[in-house]
Amino acid sequence: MSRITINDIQVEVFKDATILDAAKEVGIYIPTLCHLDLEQFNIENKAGSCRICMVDVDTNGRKKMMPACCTPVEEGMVVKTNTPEVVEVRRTVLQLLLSDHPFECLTCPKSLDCELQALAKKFGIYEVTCTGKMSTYEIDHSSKSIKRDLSKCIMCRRCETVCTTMQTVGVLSGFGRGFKAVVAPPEMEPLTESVCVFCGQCVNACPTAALTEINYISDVWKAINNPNKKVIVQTAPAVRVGIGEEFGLPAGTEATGMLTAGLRRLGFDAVFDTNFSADLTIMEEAHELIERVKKNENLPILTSCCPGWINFLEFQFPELLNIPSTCKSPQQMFGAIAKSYYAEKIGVKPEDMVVVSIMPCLAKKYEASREEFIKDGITDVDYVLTTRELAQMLKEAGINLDKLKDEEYDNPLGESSGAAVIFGASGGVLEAALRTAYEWITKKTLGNVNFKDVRGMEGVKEATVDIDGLKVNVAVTSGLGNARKILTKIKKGEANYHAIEIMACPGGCLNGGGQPYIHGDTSILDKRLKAIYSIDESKVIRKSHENPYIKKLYDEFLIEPGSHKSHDLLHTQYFKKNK
Amino acid sequence: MDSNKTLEIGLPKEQFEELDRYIGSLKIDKEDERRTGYLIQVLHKAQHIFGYLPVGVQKFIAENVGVPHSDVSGVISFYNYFTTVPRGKTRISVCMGTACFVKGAGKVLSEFERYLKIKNGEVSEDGKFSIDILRCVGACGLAPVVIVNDKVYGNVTTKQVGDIMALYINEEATHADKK
Amino acid sequence: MQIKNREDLKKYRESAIAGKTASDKNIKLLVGLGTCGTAAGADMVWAKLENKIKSDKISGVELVKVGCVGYCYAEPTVEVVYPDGESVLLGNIKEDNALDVIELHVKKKTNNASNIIKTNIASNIFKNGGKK
Amino acid sequence: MAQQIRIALRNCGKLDPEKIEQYIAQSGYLALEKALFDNKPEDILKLIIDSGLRGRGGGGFPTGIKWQAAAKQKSDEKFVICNADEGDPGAFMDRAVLEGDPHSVLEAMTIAGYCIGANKGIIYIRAEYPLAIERLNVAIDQAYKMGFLGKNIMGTAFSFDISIKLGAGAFVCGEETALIKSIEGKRGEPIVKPPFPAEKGLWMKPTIVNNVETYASVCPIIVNGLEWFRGVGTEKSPGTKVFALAGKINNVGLVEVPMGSTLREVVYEIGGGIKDGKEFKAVQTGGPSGGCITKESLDTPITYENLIQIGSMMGSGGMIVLDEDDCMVNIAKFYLEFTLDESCGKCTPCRVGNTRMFELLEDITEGRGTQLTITKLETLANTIKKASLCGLGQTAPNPVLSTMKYFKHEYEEHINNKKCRAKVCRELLTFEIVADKCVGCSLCARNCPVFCIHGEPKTPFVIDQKACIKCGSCVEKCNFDAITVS
Repeated sequence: MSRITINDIQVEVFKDATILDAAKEVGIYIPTLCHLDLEQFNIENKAGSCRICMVDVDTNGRKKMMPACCTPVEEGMVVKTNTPEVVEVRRTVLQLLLSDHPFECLTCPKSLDCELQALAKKFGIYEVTCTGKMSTYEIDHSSKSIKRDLSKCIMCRRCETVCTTMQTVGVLSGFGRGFKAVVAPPEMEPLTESVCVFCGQCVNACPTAALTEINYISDVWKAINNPNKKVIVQTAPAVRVGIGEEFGLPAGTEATGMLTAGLRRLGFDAVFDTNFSADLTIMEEAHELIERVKKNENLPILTSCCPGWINFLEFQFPELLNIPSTCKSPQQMFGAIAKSYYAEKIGVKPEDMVVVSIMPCLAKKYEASREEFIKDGITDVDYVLTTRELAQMLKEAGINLDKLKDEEYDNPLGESSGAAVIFGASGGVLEAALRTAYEWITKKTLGNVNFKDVRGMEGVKEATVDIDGLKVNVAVTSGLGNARKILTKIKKGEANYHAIEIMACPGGCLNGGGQPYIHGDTSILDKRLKAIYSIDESKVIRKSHENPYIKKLYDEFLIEPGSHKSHDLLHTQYFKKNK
Repeated sequence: MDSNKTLEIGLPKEQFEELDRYIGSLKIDKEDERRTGYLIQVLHKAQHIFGYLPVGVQKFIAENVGVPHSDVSGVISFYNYFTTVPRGKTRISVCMGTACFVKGAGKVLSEFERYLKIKNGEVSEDGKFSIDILRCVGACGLAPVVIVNDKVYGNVTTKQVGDIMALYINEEATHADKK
Repeated sequence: MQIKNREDLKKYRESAIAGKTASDKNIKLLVGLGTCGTAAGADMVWAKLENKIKSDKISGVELVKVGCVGYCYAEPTVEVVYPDGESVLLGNIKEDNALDVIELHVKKKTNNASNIIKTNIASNIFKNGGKK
Repeated sequence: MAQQIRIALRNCGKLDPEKIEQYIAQSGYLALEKALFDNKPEDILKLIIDSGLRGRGGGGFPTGIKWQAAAKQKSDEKFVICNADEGDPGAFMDRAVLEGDPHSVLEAMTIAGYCIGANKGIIYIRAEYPLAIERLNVAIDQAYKMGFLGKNIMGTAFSFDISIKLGAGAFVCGEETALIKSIEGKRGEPIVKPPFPAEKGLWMKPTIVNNVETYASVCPIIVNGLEWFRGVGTEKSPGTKVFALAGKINNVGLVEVPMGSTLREVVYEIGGGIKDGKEFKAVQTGGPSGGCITKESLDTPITYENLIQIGSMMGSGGMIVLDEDDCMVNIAKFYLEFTLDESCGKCTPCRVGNTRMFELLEDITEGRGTQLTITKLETLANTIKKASLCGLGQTAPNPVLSTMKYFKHEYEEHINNKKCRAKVCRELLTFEIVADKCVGCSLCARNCPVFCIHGEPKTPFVIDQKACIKCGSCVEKCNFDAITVS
């Protein structure tokens, strides 16, 4: 432990704590910008590069200004955080950042969610006294998912840290130097030319609007207002535990009913649930798992719900293309069923149906556009909006989500089990699959459906499940950096698993690239996680194969898991992508 | 070695083979976290072989050293020594160290620019000449200094620029004749 | 040779010093062949001196390649070191006056040639010549 | 008459750098012998600490203290790095040492390794120094062959390897943490200290980084003892310092003088005074991190502390002599432009702040400056100094601050009178044809790129001031000295 004094207050902190940690301990606010501490995931961007957190430090008589976010405490240190000098330096640094930042706050997608803007407000900067040449770059909207506007980049390098250190995707790196330095894909080429998997973690990390999603709101408005189209919407599991935050509800508020009501107010013809197709996914995937385990081939089976991770596989581990489950993701399964089974049921031509997804994810936007998911010009899913975009639409339409009375999903694609909702958290897919696989293999009812070993935020979770004497080794990993470790093991033949769940985003979809911004506060994720499992707990039906509408779907249409029709509609394949 | 890649970017296969041999000789362990330590020397070698570092070469290096392409590109863009576009066959480098600067290197540079009708950092349209500036070659006693390819010219005045250029223009011409 | 112990080093040093003492009996021409010197044409000067010594079979003269002496303004430089330990540093030795080195400073010992640089280096670092 | 005392340059120009026997005949490897056979590492460490040797590369940090910090660390691996990335424009002493006496550096690095318990040495050298690299390679080969490097040096238990890493043109890599990043094959962006390299350096292992001249000064201390070393120089800055004299001085070159010598001795007695009988204006020391020293300070003894006190710094020892033809605002701008070019772009104050400062200086040199420009420059300089991440940024405003302090009148002339007394800042100049001298040959008019000189043949020509772009072609072409610049 070290004792230091901050603004005349004594504080005792752990030896490896920073001045910022110590200040937090005693409730002293020090502004930060480049600093990002994703404590849950052991990822910290503390480059000390923005210099907004400068404080006066006196270490045994040696006086110097130091960045609070990355200066370790030292016994006897005397820190001042608010001297006129410190304030002056911070103001000047802020002025400098603003002098190279476009003044587009009014029209900026991050307005009111921008950390730079918030600081300017906090420092009472009403005039930019410092002006000069500005960095201007072409906006990269080459992809379906992520928009890069480097003129808004403040070189905090958070995106680089999450892309390279956390996700090990390694697309974003510092490029050039001096005033011209930016964070960019190799040779400043568009993202589509890179190995970007569109997980969107960079977007979540960006304090400004240098990285945002590609926005499809106006397309969706157009579709809704087109009288010739039947426009239906599906909502991913994690959306319901995030959307409330956008309307001032406390983090972890379960907003399923309000969400459904809100979507109906927007004018969708039917409001469905991706959870339905999550149950469907389990039917197909559990079947596939059992087949493979029985034959003891092509193991471990890897989950395939997450398009970010599938992209990662296609770029980085082409030699493992044969092991993921061939199941399409719930989003795509939903679209495929909606435009066949459902369309037929209501007598609408598939080409007259528009499927909109509300996803916590940016890779889903890309996934919807994959060639394999377009048949005869008909796409499974037409538009993908993030949780954030949906909130925007609702606000635009004057719908106060938090004031709405709960409503139910429509049928037949709205009913779901508890097993489906947990898809939104890391470990959920595997747990759901185990619930079904167990009963199918043993033909017995599973007493305790909770597989708690695979829950939680840790990067890698392992468990061995005894299914009637068959020891099934499973692993759950989230975050592509963790995935890389496991995949490398598999590649080398060092892994002894039967099934592995992989999610690109640390913690799973509840921390997806399309969720409301948490600005580094990972405790919000814990609350979303809790909410997801409490929905599961509250459900009467907690196993996918017990979902009556799923049963009906097989009875009326698909026949059985793994059937020819299932394969046609619900399964896919993977391709090597060139680095 | 991926021969498609060489074809794709139209660089000679032999050059890739040479680079491949060099990287092979380093015996890089792709799982060693210190593998990045080889990157800069490999880039030096590659630039020596190819004359510049186009994307195809970058990707080849990324693959063979075991680092992301973004790291390779990020490093190249950081260091002045590396270039991703071909330089002129004859490279004129004007030293802009302080000693040269106070002795009129700026004027010498302008004169070269005027003479060749290209700016600092550019290559002439025919690809024959390029001009760039250097930050001190440590020959301050001879300031201002100009280096053409590897030859150092000291105490260069604006009036000598034409004479120096004449040497290389003639040389170019003789080479062309021989061909 | 590989030095495997202190004794080896001692022997080697003795032989190195002996070699030096022997070569000190020659008139040594130290040609500054650092980057600056070379850029100013010291390599030409070296070649010219070497040829001359060979062709005229001048004995007792030894050419030594050395690094930068620090008199950049007078590059290329040649320092003539006589067997008695005295030396003159000559500056601005170009191809055209390279042979003067032989004529004026090897064959004769001219002390007032125009290209002699007045040096101001304390001759021995082991003496206490510093300031306090 | 002031004399040079050569410690770091003791063998430069005296022996063939490619012949190890010549080095050995001149007390070469005697220090290593003494260290390995007669002393424990801690004895040598104590000697270096007591000698008071300070880093010759810039800040003047005590070398022994740095080594001690690394020696204290417990680690399976440590590194000794030689910083030969001499990036300071106008400094070339390291090149001279490496080209003229490479073994002195190898020997000292090996001793440093022995002191701190390291077995690996790396020389990080600029790719722009091909000859130095070649000679280092020769020297390293020889040292390995003879057993001064490698396993069990001279039969002792101590082993030490040295390899060379090439830089690739980035001034900021002279900063030790950036240099380490560069050796690791990364972008040379400095990182926040602490932790210092002595604790967590190359590959997170304890590492010392010293520059060439520092290493070149080590062996004589061990051979001759600390009394001898402390006998040269001053109490707080013992020993000598090599300076690279360049610019408007007669005897451009390298000089090594005792610390505490005055600038007057260096410039006038050793450097031979100002070229072409012009008037001395200032000496810029410390390169882009330093400042200028004026006539008034010519008799100040040169020590680390004194230079900082007068707003400059020792730096690596580049001394650029300026005369009446140099505009101090323009010189400040030159250095700032250098910093801009060489800034890594990592931290805000350096990346954006220096750009803004440069723009303000441009305003002044191009006639747009006001008093507010000066105020803004001061505010920015203050923040950049305090808030930049590394030494490059923290010292970047120095050339501006120092010229503003000592040559305020030049700034004011630029701002208030729109005049540049050195006639350097083009936008502030007026070109006029003196009617009496002009013979009306029309040569100037024909060479004017914007055709703004008019007149009838054989009568005096006139420059249209509004159209003139102040390129100076007319002055250069005129054979009759008929065009004045003011």
